[in-house]
Amino acid sequence: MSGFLSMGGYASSVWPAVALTFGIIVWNVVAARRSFAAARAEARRRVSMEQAP
Amino acid sequence: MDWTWFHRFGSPPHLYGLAGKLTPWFAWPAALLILAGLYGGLALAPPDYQQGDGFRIIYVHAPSAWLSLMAYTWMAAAAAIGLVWRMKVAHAVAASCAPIGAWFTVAALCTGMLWGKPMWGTYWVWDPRLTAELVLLFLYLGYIGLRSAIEDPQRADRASAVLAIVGVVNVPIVRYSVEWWNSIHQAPSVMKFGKPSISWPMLTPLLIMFVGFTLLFVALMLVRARGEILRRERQSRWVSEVVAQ
Amino acid sequence: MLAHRLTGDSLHVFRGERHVLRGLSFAVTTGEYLEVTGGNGAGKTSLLRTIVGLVHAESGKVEWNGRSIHAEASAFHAQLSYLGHESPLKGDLTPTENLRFAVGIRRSIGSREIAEALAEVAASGFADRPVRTLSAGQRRRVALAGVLLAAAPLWVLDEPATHLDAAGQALVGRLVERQLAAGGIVVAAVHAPLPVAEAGTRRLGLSSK
Amino acid sequence: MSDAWQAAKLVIERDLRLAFRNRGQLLHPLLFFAIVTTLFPLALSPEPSRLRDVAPAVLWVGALLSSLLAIEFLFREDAQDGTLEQYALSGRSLTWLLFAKTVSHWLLAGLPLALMSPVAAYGLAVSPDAMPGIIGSVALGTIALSLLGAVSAGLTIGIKRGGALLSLLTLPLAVPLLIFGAQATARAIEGGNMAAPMYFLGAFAVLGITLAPLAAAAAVRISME
Repeated sequence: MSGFLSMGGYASSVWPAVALTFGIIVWNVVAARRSFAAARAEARRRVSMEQAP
Repeated sequence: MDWTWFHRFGSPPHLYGLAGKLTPWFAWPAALLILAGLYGGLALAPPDYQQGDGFRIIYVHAPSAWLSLMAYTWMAAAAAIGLVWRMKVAHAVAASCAPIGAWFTVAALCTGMLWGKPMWGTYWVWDPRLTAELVLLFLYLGYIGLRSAIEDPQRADRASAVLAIVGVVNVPIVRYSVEWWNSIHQAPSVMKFGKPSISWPMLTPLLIMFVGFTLLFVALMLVRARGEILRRERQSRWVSEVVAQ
Repeated sequence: MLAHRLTGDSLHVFRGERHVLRGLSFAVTTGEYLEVTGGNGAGKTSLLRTIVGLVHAESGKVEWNGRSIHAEASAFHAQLSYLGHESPLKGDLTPTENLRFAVGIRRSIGSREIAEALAEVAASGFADRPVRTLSAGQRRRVALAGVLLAAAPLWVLDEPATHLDAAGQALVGRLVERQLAAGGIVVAAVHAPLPVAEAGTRRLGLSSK
Repeated sequence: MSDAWQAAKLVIERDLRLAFRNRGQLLHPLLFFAIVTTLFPLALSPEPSRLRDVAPAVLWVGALLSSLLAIEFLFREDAQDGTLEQYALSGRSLTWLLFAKTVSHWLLAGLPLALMSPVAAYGLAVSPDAMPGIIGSVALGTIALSLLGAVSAGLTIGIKRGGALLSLLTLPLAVPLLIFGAQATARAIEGGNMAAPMYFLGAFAVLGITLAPLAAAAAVRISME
């Protein structure tokens, strides 16, 4: 296990690279969902504004 | 020729619904494949005889680079369709590709630099692949910048579409010219990036990662495109029905 | 004499988020003048730009002699003379030079013809001064000479009489009437009605919602 | 066909005449180029061998940046006063008229830059034998650069403070031109064989002539809408 974690001496490169890619994937998932939710909220706001008066 | 199927297929409410239904079918396989590929690449694949375990960065770098190029190609293709047929949905797809592509270009650049530290002794050398990836990032940023600088959304769609098409013609030229430039200036002893002696146990996880990243891209793009469709169709009746639910 | 016909069919035009034209239709034929009126922001300019094909309607279509204007755009444009809000003139060139270049792109033209057109709009007095030194009204006259010289059956004019004095307004009316008599069509967006005979005039009022 | 040639000739003649009535604007990019190439020896060192090494880079980066200055004005006035609309509605192909406009732009910006580059190169300790090669490479490279710039300029019409955006759009696309252009100049200075990079620059010019006016016309139409 410790051999796996040390990556044959390349741990300081491999793990940050994996973590960074993973972080970017997660961030993209979050950002995509947020962008969709924002568009939906905006559309909903507009619809309720049009129905109100 | 009967084009009604095309129009029905291309209609925003239809594609909005379809994208919503399809998203999980891409997202979950993507998650499984990426985890499996990572496990295979980091734990199962044998170390490279020359680069040791350092080569394992390729399992995150190469798929990111692949995604960054694929996103640009999709973006340009969607932009061309939107420009020629005046199809809002295609512009929505193009608009969603740009941020995803830009982020994975950053991922490819950073992982490439992390690979460079132990191999070259420095985070940055002007390796042709990394240089081309950097230019790609600038192309993405220009596209995003143009889009955000134009206030009228339809004009923004169409102007950025022209830029995407011009850019996609340029991408292979940039790649080639950077390779050529490198071949002239390069000291022969420097190790080129991303060319470990490939064997099947090494390659299989990589291929799994490629498929996983492709599916991931489609899933991300579908989610974003739904939002972009809503933004472009605010006035339509179907939007108020969908949103009211 | 060839009869011409310009029609717009249920045009919907958006400017950004604003829905400026909502299902607008019109039809004009040879010898008719379509006067478009409406307050600021009512969509007069948008309508004219849609008619000439600079703006694409979201839905609906504009047809010239029964064919969509986008089908054979350059054939349509060859029969069109458009005058926008600004007078398309270069400050560093004289009116004569301006017209030689602007009209010459459309058809070959001699200096006699240009001088005649400038005389017609009472611009001979400043035909060889740089446009930079001219007043806005004088520039408008030069731009109108350009419309004349294009020798096109369809005129689309955005506020043709803007900046013009009383004599200039009467001049615009005369030019329009002559174009109608020659079998042409004129579409103009105006604030104040042009002095044109009622007979061939159709009116289109736009209201800002 | 002769009518189309006549139209193109008039577009070029108009732009040239306007430029000569307003010579200051014509000179600004050239002055910029002269100053940039002067700054390098001051920042680096006056030593001839080092200057000669960086001469291709200095010439090409300077040429690229000063072309950007000129490109910013390519469509600006014509868009503001409605001339571009008249081009689009003239019944002539807008692609063709914009190509003519790009030709006049190259005559007014690219060609003078090429003719001036030997002066700058001489200041960078380049031997006079290299000058024909330098003029040729800059002249050929700026053809594609003008065409590329026409597309970006068309896209940024009507954008307030579009100058920085124009650079952001154009420079990444100009990377291949920079690589092959600088290489051609470098070989001219070394007295090497310039054929390969010059072929590439020529190929880019041909590619630009066939595709860029179409893209520029599309961009201008979209920006006017």
